[in-house]
Amino acid sequence: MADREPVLEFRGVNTHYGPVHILKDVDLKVFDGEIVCLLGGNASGKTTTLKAVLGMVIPTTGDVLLNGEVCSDKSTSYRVERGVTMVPENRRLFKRMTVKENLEMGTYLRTDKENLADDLERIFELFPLVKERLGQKAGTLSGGEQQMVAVGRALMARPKVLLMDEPSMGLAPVLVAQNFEIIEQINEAGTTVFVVEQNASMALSIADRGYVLQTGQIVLSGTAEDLLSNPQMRQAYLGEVD
Amino acid sequence: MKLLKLPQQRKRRFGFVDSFLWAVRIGALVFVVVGIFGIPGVAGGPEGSLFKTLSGEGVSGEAWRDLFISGLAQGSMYGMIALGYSLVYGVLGFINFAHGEVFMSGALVSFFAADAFATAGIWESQPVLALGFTILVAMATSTIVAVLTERIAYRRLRGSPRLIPLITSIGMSFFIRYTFRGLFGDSFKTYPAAPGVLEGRATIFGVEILKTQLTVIVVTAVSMVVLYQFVARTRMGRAMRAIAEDREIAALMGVNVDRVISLTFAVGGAMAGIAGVLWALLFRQVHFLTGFLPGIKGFTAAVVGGIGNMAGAYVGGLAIGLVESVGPLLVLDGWGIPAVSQLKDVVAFSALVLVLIYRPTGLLGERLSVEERG
Amino acid sequence: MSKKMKFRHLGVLVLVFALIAAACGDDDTADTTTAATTADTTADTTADTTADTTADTTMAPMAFPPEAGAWGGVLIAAGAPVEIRTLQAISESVAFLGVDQNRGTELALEDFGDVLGHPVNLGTAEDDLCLGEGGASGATAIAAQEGVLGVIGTTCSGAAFPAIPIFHAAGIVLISGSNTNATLTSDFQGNAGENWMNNYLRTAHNDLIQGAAAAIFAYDNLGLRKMGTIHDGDPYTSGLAGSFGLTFTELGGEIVVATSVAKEDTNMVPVLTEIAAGEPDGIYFPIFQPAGDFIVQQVGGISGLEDVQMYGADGLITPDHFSLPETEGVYYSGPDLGFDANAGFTGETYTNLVARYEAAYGELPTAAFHAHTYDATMMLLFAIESVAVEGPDGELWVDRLALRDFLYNISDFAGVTGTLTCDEFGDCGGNVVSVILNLDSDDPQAGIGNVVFRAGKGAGGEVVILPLG
Amino acid sequence: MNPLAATSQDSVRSAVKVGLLGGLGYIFVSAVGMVEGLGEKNVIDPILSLGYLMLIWVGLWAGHRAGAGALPGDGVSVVGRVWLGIVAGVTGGLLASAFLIWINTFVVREVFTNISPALIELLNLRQGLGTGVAVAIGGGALLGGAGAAIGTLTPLMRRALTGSFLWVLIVGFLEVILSQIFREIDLGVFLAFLIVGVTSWILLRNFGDSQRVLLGGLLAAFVVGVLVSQALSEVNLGLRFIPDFAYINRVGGRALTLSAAAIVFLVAFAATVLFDGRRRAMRARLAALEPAERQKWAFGLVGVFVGLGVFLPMILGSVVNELLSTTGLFLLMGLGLNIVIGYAGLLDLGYVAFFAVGAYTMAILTSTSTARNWAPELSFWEALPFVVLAAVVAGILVGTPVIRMRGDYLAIVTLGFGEIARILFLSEWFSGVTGGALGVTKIPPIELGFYTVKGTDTQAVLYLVLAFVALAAFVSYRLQDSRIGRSWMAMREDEEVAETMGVNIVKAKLLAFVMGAILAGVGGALFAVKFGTIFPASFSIIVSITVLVLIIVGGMGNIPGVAVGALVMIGILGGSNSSGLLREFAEFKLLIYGALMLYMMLNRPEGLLPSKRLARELHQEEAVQDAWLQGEIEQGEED
Amino acid sequence: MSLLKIVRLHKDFGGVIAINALDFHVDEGEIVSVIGPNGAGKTTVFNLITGMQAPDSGEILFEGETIIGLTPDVLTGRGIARTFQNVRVFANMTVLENVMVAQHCRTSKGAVSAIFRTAGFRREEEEIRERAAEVLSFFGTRLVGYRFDQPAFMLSYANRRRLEVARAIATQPKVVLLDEPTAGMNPSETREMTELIGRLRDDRGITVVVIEHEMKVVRDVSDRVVVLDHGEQIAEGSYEEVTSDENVIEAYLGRPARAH
Repeated sequence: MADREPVLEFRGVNTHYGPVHILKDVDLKVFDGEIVCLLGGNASGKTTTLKAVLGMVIPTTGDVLLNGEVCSDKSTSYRVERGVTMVPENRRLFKRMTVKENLEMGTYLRTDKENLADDLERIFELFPLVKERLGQKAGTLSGGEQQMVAVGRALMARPKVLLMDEPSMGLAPVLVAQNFEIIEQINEAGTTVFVVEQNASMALSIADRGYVLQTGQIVLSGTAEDLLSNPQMRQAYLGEVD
Repeated sequence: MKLLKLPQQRKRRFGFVDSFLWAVRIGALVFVVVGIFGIPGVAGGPEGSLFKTLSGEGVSGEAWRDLFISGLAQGSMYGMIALGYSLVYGVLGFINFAHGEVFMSGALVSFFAADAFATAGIWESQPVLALGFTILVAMATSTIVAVLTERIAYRRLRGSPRLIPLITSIGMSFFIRYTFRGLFGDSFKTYPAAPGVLEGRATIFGVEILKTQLTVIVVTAVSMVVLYQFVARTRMGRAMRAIAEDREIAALMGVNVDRVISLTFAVGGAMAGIAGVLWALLFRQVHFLTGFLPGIKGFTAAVVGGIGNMAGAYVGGLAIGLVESVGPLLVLDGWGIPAVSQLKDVVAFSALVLVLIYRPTGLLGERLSVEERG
Repeated sequence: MSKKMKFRHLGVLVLVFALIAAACGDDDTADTTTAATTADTTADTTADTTADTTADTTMAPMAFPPEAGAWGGVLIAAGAPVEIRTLQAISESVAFLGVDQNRGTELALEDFGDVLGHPVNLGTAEDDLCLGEGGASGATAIAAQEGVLGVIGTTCSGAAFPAIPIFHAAGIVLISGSNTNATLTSDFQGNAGENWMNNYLRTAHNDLIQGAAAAIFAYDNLGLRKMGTIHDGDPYTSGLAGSFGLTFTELGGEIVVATSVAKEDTNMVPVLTEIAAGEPDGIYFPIFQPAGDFIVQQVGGISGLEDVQMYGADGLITPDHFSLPETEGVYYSGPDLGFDANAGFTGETYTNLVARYEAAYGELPTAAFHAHTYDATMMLLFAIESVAVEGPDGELWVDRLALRDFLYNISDFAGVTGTLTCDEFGDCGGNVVSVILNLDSDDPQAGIGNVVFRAGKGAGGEVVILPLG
Repeated sequence: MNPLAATSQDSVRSAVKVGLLGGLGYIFVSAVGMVEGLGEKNVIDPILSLGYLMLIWVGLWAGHRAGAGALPGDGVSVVGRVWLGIVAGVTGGLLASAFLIWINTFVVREVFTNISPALIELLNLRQGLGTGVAVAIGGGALLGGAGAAIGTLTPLMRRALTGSFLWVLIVGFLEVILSQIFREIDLGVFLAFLIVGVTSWILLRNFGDSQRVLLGGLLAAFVVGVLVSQALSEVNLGLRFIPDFAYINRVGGRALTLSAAAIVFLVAFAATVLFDGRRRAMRARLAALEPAERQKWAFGLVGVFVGLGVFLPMILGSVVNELLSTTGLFLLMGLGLNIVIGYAGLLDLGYVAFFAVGAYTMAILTSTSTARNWAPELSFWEALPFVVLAAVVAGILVGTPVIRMRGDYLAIVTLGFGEIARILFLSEWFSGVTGGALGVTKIPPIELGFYTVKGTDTQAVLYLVLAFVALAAFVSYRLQDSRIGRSWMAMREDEEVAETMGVNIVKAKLLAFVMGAILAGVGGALFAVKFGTIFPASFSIIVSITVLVLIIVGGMGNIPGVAVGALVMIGILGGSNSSGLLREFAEFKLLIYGALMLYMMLNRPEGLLPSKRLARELHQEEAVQDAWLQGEIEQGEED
Repeated sequence: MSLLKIVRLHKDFGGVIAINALDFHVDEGEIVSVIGPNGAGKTTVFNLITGMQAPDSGEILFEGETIIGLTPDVLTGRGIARTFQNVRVFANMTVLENVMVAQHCRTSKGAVSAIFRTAGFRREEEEIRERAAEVLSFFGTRLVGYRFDQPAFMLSYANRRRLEVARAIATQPKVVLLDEPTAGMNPSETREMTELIGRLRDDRGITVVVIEHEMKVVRDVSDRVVVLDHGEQIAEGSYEEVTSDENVIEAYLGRPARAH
């Protein structure tokens, strides 16, 4: 694996929030085609990590690399243009816009307008339901449908890396399951996925590899199997009492 | 039936507030109806303005027409100003009280262009060119003032509690107003009279309209349509709407939030600039206080129409313009109230209160930014 | 004395320090400022003398200064200035009125020159804000200053109400060139106005005269029978429209609509339509700019008002307004301004005064009342000079009550606005009202001078028509 | 050696930027007319006029900023910083020169009215363009350097220097007031001050623990003070030689003499240097006290201040008293609005309506004018209950329709109500009752039985206003810290949740409106009596805004904050309808107002004297950081 | 008798049906869980019960009386309290104040007694304070001591949830509605909260209705489970009954393997 270039890489990233040291020497790599999950409890630094990937937080030291390019102090739109995009927690669609407009927002920075129709088709293949709802205001969709549009919107940007923020947060079990299925599907279609999740067992069930973040530090990392069988992991994050 | 249902109004047991509001609603309705039609058969009571017109002693039919049209013209300009409030409110969620001054700045600075044209004789010989250029000057000035305002003051305040940008905008309003007073003096700047082609009346669909008023109505309507298309159809327009809904997610889509917010201010400013020249065309006098009252009325219009809603701003503007033009004579005069024109702001603000009592989110409904939804 | 000496020594010491400080600044600054004003010489002398003479007064043994009257008196040291102040509306929308009057005062000072060898100091101009609040705080600030003998102001009657008692308590006379509210003096029937106090005088006319005279002109001369009136919510315009209406009705005419606009209004179509409904022959609109401008500009577009006679008042008698083409054929009532040929106390003619005004301030007079204020100032200075008692060492002693009494007894005082005689309630102005007609908007000054009617106060307070010119 | 060599390019660049800003500042104050408008008022005769002061200020500021802008990593020396200041000054000077050349070459007065020949003369120092340019650049360099140099001093020296300079300006500026105070101060008040001061000092030192002794002693001292002040009120202390020495009387206004200026400067400087350590030690000692102990001290100090404060109006003179009573009226409104906005979170922009209702009710019921013979001629005290009643009714009338409206809707609707009220008071329609545009005159003074408080008696009015302010502050305090205050707060935070916690929103909101209306109404009643006449023009929308601004600038939700806000915005700057201490700035008052508001909101949004709560709210992030550092938040991240 | 009974309740938002002919009841002393997919109308039911929204038709009975049209504050007085899905503590008020406010409807002293600080007022304030402290101590040491005077925004996420529950308890309710009380909590915090919900009933005798997605919590606390989908009740019964219901698996649980 070492000879492969990671699409997303953190090299000794430290971030500060005022005087507070949040991320502490975080190193992580996400390779092309993988599903990697970042696990951690509340306030472990997960959100900050995502913000650092997207350029909403600039590391005080260390570098964030996208496709091998150092992007530490680049703007969000610069990074989005280079293939990073996120499905936010709680979907957060533009509720007053139609589904179509929502999907179009995903292509905001793209210049290859001629391929848009194809991409739209691809989304419809993935989520046939979305096609039926195209002219409807996003706010009127059900929770499951909204989730599809949110993912579709992200995919319209043709991301190299798709960030998923807490895909299981506050969702019914059936939707959680659906969400993770979608992630697998997308991944199979060739997109690298970086999942940030509190629900460790769920995330590890689909991921190739995982990192565990605790108070800003990576405390564990490894393949999904290794992590699932790690006793420390089982107790702290999988909620097993013994 | 459905129409009668008050949106988002909770159905409650009939409490004090409900009885009060119903009393206001019914009272207002009775007041308006009696003011217009009078109480037939009751001698000595209110006569009713319409009745007076029919009996030939009140306001003549032509006068009603004039009132209506001048209200429309006035309202069009309120609408243009309201748009600036509405756009900013939609995107940033606060009342930009300095918007009235943005309007004033365009009107005031473009005076110097108009004056120069008039002195050079171009105002008469090439009215379209001169007027167009004057409007450009006004738009440029207002746009610059609006964008600078955002850059200097509001950008640093994003995300602070709502009272802070509000007070900042009041401060900004004072600052701009008195800076302009300092720079250009406090005298009234008298615009050259509308060029010859715009003198007198034109007949549209059999209705005689002063050409200046017609110009105002047409120019605003066209501007509004163009702007609406811009926001509805273009990529930038979509970005604006996206930011209005959820700034963070819009940024995530690659939208440059700062630039689009600047653009929003610019658009609002440009519209205010156009309104400034139109205002000067109609009323011909501008000075540093010109922005104050139209600013407040513009904001009122934005709320009446449904704040954050572009079409609402325009509709609200027309409504306020009409109400304050026609309202006093139509409703109050019928009651035999003296000096009704003095009360036109009372009528306008009462209309605002009534609209909000009947429809708490304005005529066309509000479109709030993400902060609002809380 | 020794204490003072100590201070002197210290003073010398710190002067050295201060000079160093000054040197650090720019030499030019210091030099030019002092060179340009003659103040430095006076300043130096007063610095030396003020302290001494004050010390003298406390120990003064004999006839000078004389015993003070009930209101006290003011001792002015040799070379020290005579203190008078102004309290006018100099900010916001009515600034054009107050600033105009302050200029009148400045010109009067220039013409009068020193009072018995003492310069006259105006101090900081106070702002009456055209409100009671401004009048009160300005009056308080002035009354707190030592030795102020008289005040020229206020611009607005509303500001005068609370200001007068404050000045009264301090024994200061207040002379206004533009208050016209009737209750400040009298009703001309021998009854004191409600708000009259005996330290107040004015050179402006009384509302009662203008309203009545304007109505007589409208009824008799113009033959108007049905009038609409418009005021703008200002006490002045409201009072004027009211008294116009009163007389007009008495004469047999009818006020079909008495209405009002707001000062900030721009769209006058509704108000004009309201008036049009009454089908008047004429509209009396004694209001200010810009509302007055909007009215004349928009009246042409109102059906039913095409032939109506427009009739404004002094608030609009400005070159700005008169240069609007729409004002051609409009009449304006106001204080008599036909005093071009009049010569004031010092012999200065009004024509000359206007020329100097324009030269000094870069524009023509922005309002009509500078002349009245010029006269008011002149009257005050003359009175001070008349009642002042000169001391042995060049001091002056002015008894406040004597000053007041002198002013109240002034008669046949030559002013640029005419001959001034103060009545027992402080009305000093000629109370001559004129009506002018603007014929040519290209020559506003000619319009302002085009008097078509003059009226004044008769012996019994009634209006008497005066010959033109 | 180039002293700039040690500085990075960034520092130089930022110095140039600051310099350009300074240049713009020069152009701005010149073009809006401040330099010329204030040019006549000399602060120190004959070297310093206010107009030049504005320019000097700009230069010092730019230099200071440029010097302070040196990057910390640069290790910039004092000389380096001064050089940066000079760079900024010269840059600004160059920009200013460009402006000078422009206005000297072209006549721009047609457009820019304040760029008058007189201004050009002033800027050129009456010596022609060459001098103007030279002075702009040279002076810029000098001031820039000086500004930066000030920044390199020790904090104490810096404070002493700027503070002393400020004192000179203040003493120069307050010529009228200080002269009056020195002239009129009588022996009685002086002794009373002395008695209360000395007694309380002794008491606090020796009996700080015993509240009873402290209170008794203070009271006794106070009573003695009052007796002495009354007994000796006619005996002048004879201090008039001080203003006679300090100020020079010249045509155009009195100004501080050079020697007096130097004395003030030296005294202030020496005082700062000598007493700074002691003051800090005192503060440290106070801070180190136990809370209970500190409370006792606070209690004692409050007693002393109240005791001394009671004698203050006897000393301050009519001008300050007048200013303070106007301030007090606005403070009354501020306290009321503070309840409505600060506690209950209801953004009311039409607050002046209640003030007007109070003023008109009082005026109509008491006026002795013959114009309103139909109305009763009650006394102030008889009319006061009706004022309160009218305010309550008005509060309910305005409050009820807006109960269900949110923030900004509330703002515009209340603003509308404010305008409606003013226009109705002004209207012909109601002119029979309200007098229309002619207002109400002849409102009689207040009879206290033993004394008549006339509007012209500034001292008595001030005492009366202060009494009402104290009452209002007391009521506010009590309400804030009660079940009702808490329900308001909850409502302000989250209306819906407050309702589900059992708060009756209708009642809570109406109560807030009504309390606010009562305070404003009483303020209005005092206003009517103080001026004796009222006109609708006094109740314009700008008054509402002024009150809102003063509570926000002062510190919303905090009663002392509101008081400070009122002092600064009304007392010192002057409100929309009143002049403040800085009368010379009257023409630029609102410009300064605007600039100050901008500055405050951008840099200190919580106000001058914020409530803890508001400060926390506005600096939540910092508080959370602190909490994190102290381990208060367990795993602690902001999400 | 049912403490809370909902009969044929209906609510739509501009044509979108949120609650459709919903029937369910809660008996005194029960802990009832309400589960269902997102957008199924669970929170709407809470809003309707607490008077924050009004139903279009149907009936809600509390202790046998209709409560339709009553305002939330009145209902709080009757004994219905709730928490919110997206934690709505009064962020700028202190922990203690948050809980003190909640006793608003259990106290009565008005403005006049507050201004004059009457004896009755002081006594009542003291009681409010004591009760607040008592309620906060329900969470062990997590919300007591120095935290009393800390603004709520300084609390961690889990503590804010706890404070919300404390605030609800402080209204002295008969029934408390908890909206996703464990959302965003880690496993150990979730366990603690689960235990707490049990104690609410056992120690304090409060009936509890809880909306929850975490099936482990549902399993551990519920006496009865109600399942909603598209505003309708699709199943009701014990945890075991419900989780084996085909409709529930289809609409909510998905593949059984996913539900732990």
